[in-house]
Amino acid sequence: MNLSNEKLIEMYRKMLEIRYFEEKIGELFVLGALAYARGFIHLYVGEEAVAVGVCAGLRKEDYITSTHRGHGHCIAKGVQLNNVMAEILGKQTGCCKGKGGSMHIADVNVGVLGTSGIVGAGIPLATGVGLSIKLKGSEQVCVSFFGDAASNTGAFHEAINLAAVWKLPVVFICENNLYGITVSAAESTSVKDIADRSKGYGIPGVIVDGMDVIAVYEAASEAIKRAREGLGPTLIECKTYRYRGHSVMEQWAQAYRKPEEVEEWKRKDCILKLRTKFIQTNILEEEKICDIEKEVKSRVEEASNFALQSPYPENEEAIKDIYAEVEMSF
Amino acid sequence: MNLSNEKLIEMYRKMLEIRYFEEKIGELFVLGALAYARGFIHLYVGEEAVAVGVCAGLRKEDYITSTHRGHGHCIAKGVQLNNVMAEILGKQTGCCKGKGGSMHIADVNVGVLGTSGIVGAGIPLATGVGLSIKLKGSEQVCVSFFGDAASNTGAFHEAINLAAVWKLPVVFICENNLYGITVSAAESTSVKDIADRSKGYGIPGVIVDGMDVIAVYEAASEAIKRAREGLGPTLIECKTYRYRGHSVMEQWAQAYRKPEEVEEWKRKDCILKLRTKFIQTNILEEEKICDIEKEVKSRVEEASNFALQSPYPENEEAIKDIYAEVEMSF
Amino acid sequence: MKEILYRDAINEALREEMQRDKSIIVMGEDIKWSIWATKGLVDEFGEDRVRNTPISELGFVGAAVGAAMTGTRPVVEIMFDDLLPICSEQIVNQAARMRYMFGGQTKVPLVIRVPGGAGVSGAGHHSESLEAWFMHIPGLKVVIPSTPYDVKGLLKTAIRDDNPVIFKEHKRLYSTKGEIPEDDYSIPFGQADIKKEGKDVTIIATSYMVLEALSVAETLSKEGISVEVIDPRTLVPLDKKTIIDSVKKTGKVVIVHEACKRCGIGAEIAAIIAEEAFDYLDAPIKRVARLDVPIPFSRPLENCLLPNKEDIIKAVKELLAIR
Amino acid sequence: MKEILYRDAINEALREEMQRDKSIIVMGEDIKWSIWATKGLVDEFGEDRVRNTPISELGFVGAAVGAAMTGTRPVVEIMFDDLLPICSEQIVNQAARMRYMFGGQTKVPLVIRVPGGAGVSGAGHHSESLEAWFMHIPGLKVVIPSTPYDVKGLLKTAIRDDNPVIFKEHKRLYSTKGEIPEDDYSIPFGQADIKKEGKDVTIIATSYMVLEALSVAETLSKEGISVEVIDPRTLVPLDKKTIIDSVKKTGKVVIVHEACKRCGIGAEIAAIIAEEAFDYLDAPIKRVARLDVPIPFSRPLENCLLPNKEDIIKAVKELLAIR
Ligand SMILES: Cc1ncc(C[n+]2csc(CCOP(=O)(O)OP(=O)(O)O)c2C)c(N)n1
Ligand SMILES: Cc1ncc(C[n+]2csc(CCOP(=O)(O)OP(=O)(O)O)c2C)c(N)n1
Ligand SMILES: [Mg+2]
Ligand SMILES: [Mg+2]
Repeated sequence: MNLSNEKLIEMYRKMLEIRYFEEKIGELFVLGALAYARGFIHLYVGEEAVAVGVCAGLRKEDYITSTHRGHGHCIAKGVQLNNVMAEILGKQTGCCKGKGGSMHIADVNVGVLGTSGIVGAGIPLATGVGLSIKLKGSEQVCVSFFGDAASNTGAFHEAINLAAVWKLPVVFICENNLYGITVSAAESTSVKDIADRSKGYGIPGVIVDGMDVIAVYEAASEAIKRAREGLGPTLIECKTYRYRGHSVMEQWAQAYRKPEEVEEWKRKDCILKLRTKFIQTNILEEEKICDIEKEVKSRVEEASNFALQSPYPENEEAIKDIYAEVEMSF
Repeated sequence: MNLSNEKLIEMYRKMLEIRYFEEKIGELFVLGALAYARGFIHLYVGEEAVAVGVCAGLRKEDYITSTHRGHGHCIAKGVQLNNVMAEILGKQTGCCKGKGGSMHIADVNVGVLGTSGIVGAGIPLATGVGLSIKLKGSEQVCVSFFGDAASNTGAFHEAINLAAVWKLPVVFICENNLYGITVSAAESTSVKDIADRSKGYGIPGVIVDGMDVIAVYEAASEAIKRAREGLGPTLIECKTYRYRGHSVMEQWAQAYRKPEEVEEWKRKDCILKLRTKFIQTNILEEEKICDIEKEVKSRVEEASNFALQSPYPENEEAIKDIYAEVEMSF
Repeated sequence: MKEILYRDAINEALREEMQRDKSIIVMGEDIKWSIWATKGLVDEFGEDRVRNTPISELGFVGAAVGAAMTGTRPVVEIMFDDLLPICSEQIVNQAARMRYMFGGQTKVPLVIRVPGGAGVSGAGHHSESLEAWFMHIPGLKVVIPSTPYDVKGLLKTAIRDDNPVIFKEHKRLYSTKGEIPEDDYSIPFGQADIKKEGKDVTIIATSYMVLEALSVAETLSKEGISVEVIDPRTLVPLDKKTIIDSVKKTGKVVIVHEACKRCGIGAEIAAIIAEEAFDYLDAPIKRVARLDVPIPFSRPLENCLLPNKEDIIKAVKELLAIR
Repeated sequence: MKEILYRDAINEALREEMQRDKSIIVMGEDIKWSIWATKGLVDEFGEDRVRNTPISELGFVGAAVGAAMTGTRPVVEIMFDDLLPICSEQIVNQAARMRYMFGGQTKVPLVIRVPGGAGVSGAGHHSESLEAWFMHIPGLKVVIPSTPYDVKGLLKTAIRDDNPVIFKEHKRLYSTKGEIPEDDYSIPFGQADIKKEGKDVTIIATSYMVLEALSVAETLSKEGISVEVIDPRTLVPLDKKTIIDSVKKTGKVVIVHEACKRCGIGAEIAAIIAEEAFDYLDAPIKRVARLDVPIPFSRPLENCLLPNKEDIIKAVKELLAIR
């Protein structure tokens, strides 16, 4: 596929943004700066290639629905770092005014229809967004991200069947990181390749190396094209891995998986892979890469300062936004 | 497979019992004798080979969970005609004392764990029964019957995945009669052969002619054997057809399907097919068959009289059986 | 004015709103060829806007929420209350809370119509009334009309509302008749209707029980007992003022609904009165509701559990005997 | 007596019952390696009896019902209340009604443990308290213990009960401490506990709010106000007698719970009092509960919505100002 160097560098930058952003959150948690946030924060470290590879194929007006592990999706789709960080810290300047937190980040201006605290819940929403698109006759698509464990929910099954029957412009992206919290896919999921579940819906199923941003981009772009052309949904399974614990609470203790396993995956790191490619194919020299890395690091630092310095919302916010004003159109 | 003539004749008799029984219910409805029952009665006419073929492979101590269209399953598994009929009429002598009605017929003594008014709900129950069997270490199996449309429920997906992961002794029997009420499988189900959904669970999927009781018996017996041997669940799709409307309310008006379609399926009638075989292969002569038919007809007539003459339950029954007595075991 | 069946009044509301606003779609199980509330809509509006769904209540309600967030205005039919638990995750966690969780960025203009209720030999799986569940969930509106006039006017308001609305119909009301205006009209949420004025006792009733209450009021009027019958019509928002004004007048209240008594909507109404109109009460607040028992198939048994006219009369007379 | 954490008391109850009865199994998401209530059970009882499930709440609760019908006694963990809607179909339509629908042929000895509640920055999807939903459904029992002593004793009773029990724990109680006997004990359902005797006002509180009420009682005692604190402990069956006896004594009632006010369990308790103890009341019945608003993430906002000590004190003082 025709991936320009600029695009590749942009993708590298996004992956870095996510990586540094997530590491920053981890730091803040340890420092106690997330005192209010308790454990309900799930870092995306290791899986950056999936969000970035998929979103690189999307337009601003396209939509995504996300998960509890959604910071990366939001950043990749274009939400400002400042507002994501502030939201995670529960500040007034967060994209949801601090009401959502890590598990409910939305920014409708860039098509982010929300991270979610209910596993699987974003999948039917995406099907419905696809329905709106089809009814409007626009050229948009909606991508739904979800985990391997989410593929065992009834919501997954019902939503994909519906999208398939109605031939909706939706791309289902399963991030198979081998675990749902402490439960291994082998213990909970009856099929080795979740992409095989596509056979139950008569739609294409694709397996892709989720540690390779270019591979993800290519597979996603093809599915997105199919969707735009009215050919219906695709299920893409990205084989990936989270480096850290399930949530910030569980940074170190990971009795359910072996350190060697973690190390093995880290050797396939998506950022490292692209970095090496840059140098080997002379797309970017090491020094330039370091510049980018420094720049991104300071952007993240800035976001962190922005969030830390932002105020908490005023108390009256607590009882706002429950109902939309009734808009009588007669 | 070794199907003795006696067994074949027994299967013929069961199919007839169901056919006549259901036709009787249809008659009673038209006569107004089911005044209380309104429309919530769904006849099995046309699909007899499925219930009978499957249950012929089961033992008395095996279990089934059933559907809203469940009279046939109950009869095939060995519930007495009298008690099924009385239950459908809401009489004290029904197997559930009239509290269940057509959609909640159970007889635990013969392993019938209930017809059901919620489409798909019996499937997870069957998985759980399989779990009990596995924990006890007995040789039983549990069969779950459900319709084509039920295969679009989240319950289907979650229950089969669970049964597969835990390798439980369950056989999932999908009765694909092409419609869920007025909605065709094409309009609601994304895959042509529901058996293909097995691929999403790593279990065997089998397609069988549901109008051929012998074929059903053979496929089911193999799956039952697998289950008993601890090899886990199987999904069997029986291609079948209901001759009548979705419920007794909808006996005639069936705008959603063509009369020719109905006629075509009736030509494949399961009872007719076995009857012809009997005569052609000299298993039974026409006269003997007529004797059986007469005998079954009178058995059904008897059941109908029994039910009609039985009293309604006493009012005090209304507030019984809500909670089981607490059985403190210390 | 013209006479119309309850179910046809629903049909008219759907039809007129769909004519008015192209973003409205109707979806649910078996609605295309239905001979009830959605009759004929597919002929007029086509298959894009009138959609049969698979048996996937969680999935298609979720899809309706996603569609509602992005410019569509879905009116979903759920065949009966007993199916609401299946899709309640999407109703409760998503539709109801989304706007709030996202700091006001989204709206969810979604109507969920549910022709529920007992008294039709629906047995344990087709007889429920679960409005109390949804009244408990902030972010939803809950509507429960008892007459053709109310059902049409309130359904129009529900469809025009930018929030998720649980719209509780009743199977036993479908064939009841009533007058409605020839012209377009709608009924605002939050206005209870005094179905009959009276001064001795207030009966607050919902859905099919409004008819029973009115019939009781007529019976009792012959005995010289003047009953006021109030139908809240919408439970969220609830018109407390009309209720409390009536309590001020009569000092005696009977609340009647078909759903189970325990933690039913009558509990909330009674609690409001006991909290906010205590000083005007001169007798205990009575609730007449279904016994806390599942619904049996056999009609004689079902009849034992559902509230009826005699139960209401008994409650009224007990109150009048006091003092 | 020994001191124990709430969560360890749960663990002890599970462990002792599993030792006693081999048919008891424990299942849920991430329970095998849990460091909370199910800690270490897999080591003692093995993988057959301690089962991690897929994320399939409807499926595995349904499976638990099927298992319970056929000789197994499952204790299921649902991670928080917000997930109950996902599996409510199997709880409501199957577990609760099955015995009745089948004319008494089956029993469903199933416990569903739910460590729910707000106040932990769980935001819109991890903060709910839905006990009112299940109190509305006949066929279920509903238990909501506030102390280590109660949670152990009641969990044992729940496990030994032959009916489906919704067992509501609270995340914020997990790290609280209390005394329990060294020996085996259990607490019968339907017995409220008077956590503190008093004579001026009755506070009826559940779950974490019992702690708040007790703290309020202590504060107010310094001002010479004598508060009685009642913890119903089980909502179904509900010990009306203890509640009404207290009302007879004090004439004034404040009901406190963390769940939303509208149609919460406080509504039912208020309605019962207004119906059955009206003559003993000498002031309105107050409810102190969460505002009817979804739970926001930001802690300062969350604090605005949850009931707290000040709210309770205010309600008590308002009642005392009357007359
Ligand atoms: C419906 C539901 N069940 C359980 C949970 C608790 N929970 C949160 S994340 C999680 C695991 C999700 O695993 P997966 O979908 O593979 O995503 P991952 O965390 O691996 O990215 C669970 C069980 C939940 N939030 N929602
Ligand atoms: C969960 C649920 N949704 C909807 C209904 C209403 N309903 C009853 S039967 C039925 C169709 C079932 O079709 P299928 O599973 O194919 O079985 P069939 O009737 O064809 O035997 C529907 C939609 C229901 N009872 N339960
Ligand atoms: Mg995972
Ligand atoms: Mg069918």
